[in-house]
Amino acid sequence: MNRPSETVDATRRMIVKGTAVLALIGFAGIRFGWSPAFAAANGKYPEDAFKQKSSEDAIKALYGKAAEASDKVKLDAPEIAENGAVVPIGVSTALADVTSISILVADNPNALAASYKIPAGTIPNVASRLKMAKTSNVIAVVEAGGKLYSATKEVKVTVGGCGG
Amino acid sequence: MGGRRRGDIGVRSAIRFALGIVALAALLGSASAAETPNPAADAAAFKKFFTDKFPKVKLEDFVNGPYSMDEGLHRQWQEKEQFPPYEFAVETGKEMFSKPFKNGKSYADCFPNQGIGVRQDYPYFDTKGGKVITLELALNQCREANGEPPFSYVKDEMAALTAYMAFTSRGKPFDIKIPDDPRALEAYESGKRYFYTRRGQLNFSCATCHVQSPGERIRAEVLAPALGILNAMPIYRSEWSGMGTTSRRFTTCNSQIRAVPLDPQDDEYRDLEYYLSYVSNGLPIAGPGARP
Amino acid sequence: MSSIMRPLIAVVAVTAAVAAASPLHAASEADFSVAYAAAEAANKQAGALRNQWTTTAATLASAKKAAAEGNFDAAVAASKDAEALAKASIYQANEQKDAWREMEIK
Amino acid sequence: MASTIRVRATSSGETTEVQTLIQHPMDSGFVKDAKGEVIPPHFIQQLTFEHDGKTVFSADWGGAVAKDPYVKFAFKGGNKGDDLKISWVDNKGASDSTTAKIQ
Repeated sequence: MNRPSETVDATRRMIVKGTAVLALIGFAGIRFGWSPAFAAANGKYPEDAFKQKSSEDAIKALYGKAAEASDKVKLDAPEIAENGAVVPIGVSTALADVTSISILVADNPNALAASYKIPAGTIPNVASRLKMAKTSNVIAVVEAGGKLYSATKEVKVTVGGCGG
Repeated sequence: MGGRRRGDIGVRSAIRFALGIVALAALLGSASAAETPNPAADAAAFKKFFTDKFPKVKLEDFVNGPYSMDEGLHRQWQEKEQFPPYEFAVETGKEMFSKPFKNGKSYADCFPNQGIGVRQDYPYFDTKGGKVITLELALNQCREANGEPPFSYVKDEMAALTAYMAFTSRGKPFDIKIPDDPRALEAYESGKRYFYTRRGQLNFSCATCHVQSPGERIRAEVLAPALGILNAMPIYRSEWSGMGTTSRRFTTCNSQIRAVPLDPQDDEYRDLEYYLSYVSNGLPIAGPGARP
Repeated sequence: MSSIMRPLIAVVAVTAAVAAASPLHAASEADFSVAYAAAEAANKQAGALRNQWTTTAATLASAKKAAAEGNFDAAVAASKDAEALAKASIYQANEQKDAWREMEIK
Repeated sequence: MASTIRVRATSSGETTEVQTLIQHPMDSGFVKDAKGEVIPPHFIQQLTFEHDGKTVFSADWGGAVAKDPYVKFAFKGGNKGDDLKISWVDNKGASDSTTAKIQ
């Protein structure tokens, strides 16, 4: 099968095809049953709270009540996460009698990411590094004097690089 | 034989030549190719280009790559540096480095100064063998010379060893030498050529991103300047959730622009590392580093 | 957004809509093997210039897959795509032999 | 095998600041590997810090905590040379613990 004589234009022609899809590891929505871990010495692992999808349900499962927004809760989170795999989050508060601090990522497959117990004498200021599936609101909840206070901030998350 | 027209017409009308962007005017100085290569002048021009482009960034801070280009990223980096994720690699590397081979020798016997605080001298040009020796190649040569199997150039063992060796050189300025040997000059030029050559279907060169657009974003990432870009190697990338050597970075960069990567320690990659390290002479070693 | 995005947008905008023109008659396996061989040869030449593209390899693979499924029209079309990609990567390598100096920091 | 827990605990007289980095994959159960198979959940669920026989801090973690997890907090009290016991248990029942000296 001969082809029209190769002119310079012919060789310059090129096909751009998005065949090389960035091998972004997909976040399947499958949720696996958590194998029940035995309760650690200091209170049972809030299994149910970690299984909830939405932040509201997770907060209710964890504390049995809803939180109200308060500027007394300081949530330190980046505007654009350098990478969804390592997002530094800091929570601190001036509130008195703090007994617990929790951090939720609203649009993660399961909203509750971490929950910390703050015994008397421990300063209510925690820093940790979380994973975020995509751009989402991060919610910090502080339990103080039996009431729940919260702060929310959106953190943008996307892949890096030029697409591969 | 009249070939069937249908495929060709479809192909021709549907294709536009993306390489047309080659006509994109060269942004930088015209290519008056000074024939005799002058590495020292190149290095001076290289530093001047970036310090002019980023007057507020101190010369030694270019080694922090994207973290010197963006305040938000800088804060996230400061947080990570309090207890960096590459901590485990340095400890593993230290253990491996001191564990003798089966023949009783160890890496310390292969390197000047027992391999402590020497990373800034790599890569060097081996006048006997007539080629560039990178730290990773030297480590595998040492293993093979002592009857041990070589490590993969992109996997964790090599990253752990180079992480420890880089750690022992932190703060020491890059000190890459080009001996008076035409082959060394050729290796340097080959590395420079590779750095500026457009490749892959995206038709980018290293310079397209790291000279034309450092500080700008490609989606979530901020591009690092080419000056000092290897000073923090090996790096723990959040993207990889793990360590990576210079070879791993070169090969993944190639695939991202849809160019088929060469072998991890291919001559051109080693020459590229030689060129990039030479033009960053004087900037401090900051490895191992954390990166997005 | 900036100079970096222009080539990226230009490249992404140029999408090959391979016309699924109604074939005069279906391509045969012979047509496929000829087209595929031409594409492979071009890609080997690009390999000699150490300038292959990942998309050429991917397109060759999809050509083979289509052929294996007996869909020789798609297989021939994909082979032609692959050949064009390989030829472009050859062109790029030759063109860059001198063009690389355009961006050299002086 | 060296402990998976790295600790830096420094006392400034009235308060002790504690930073911990733990070597653990923290697989969430939502990520696929290169072959497309889902990597099963494998993450630390509870982490406890004890000083002077008293729990000074404890964490309940889910799969969304980053790999090689890090946490920083501070508590009133604790002097140079005191012991600080750190222990964790993960969803597979594996565990590790270490005792560090407050600097």
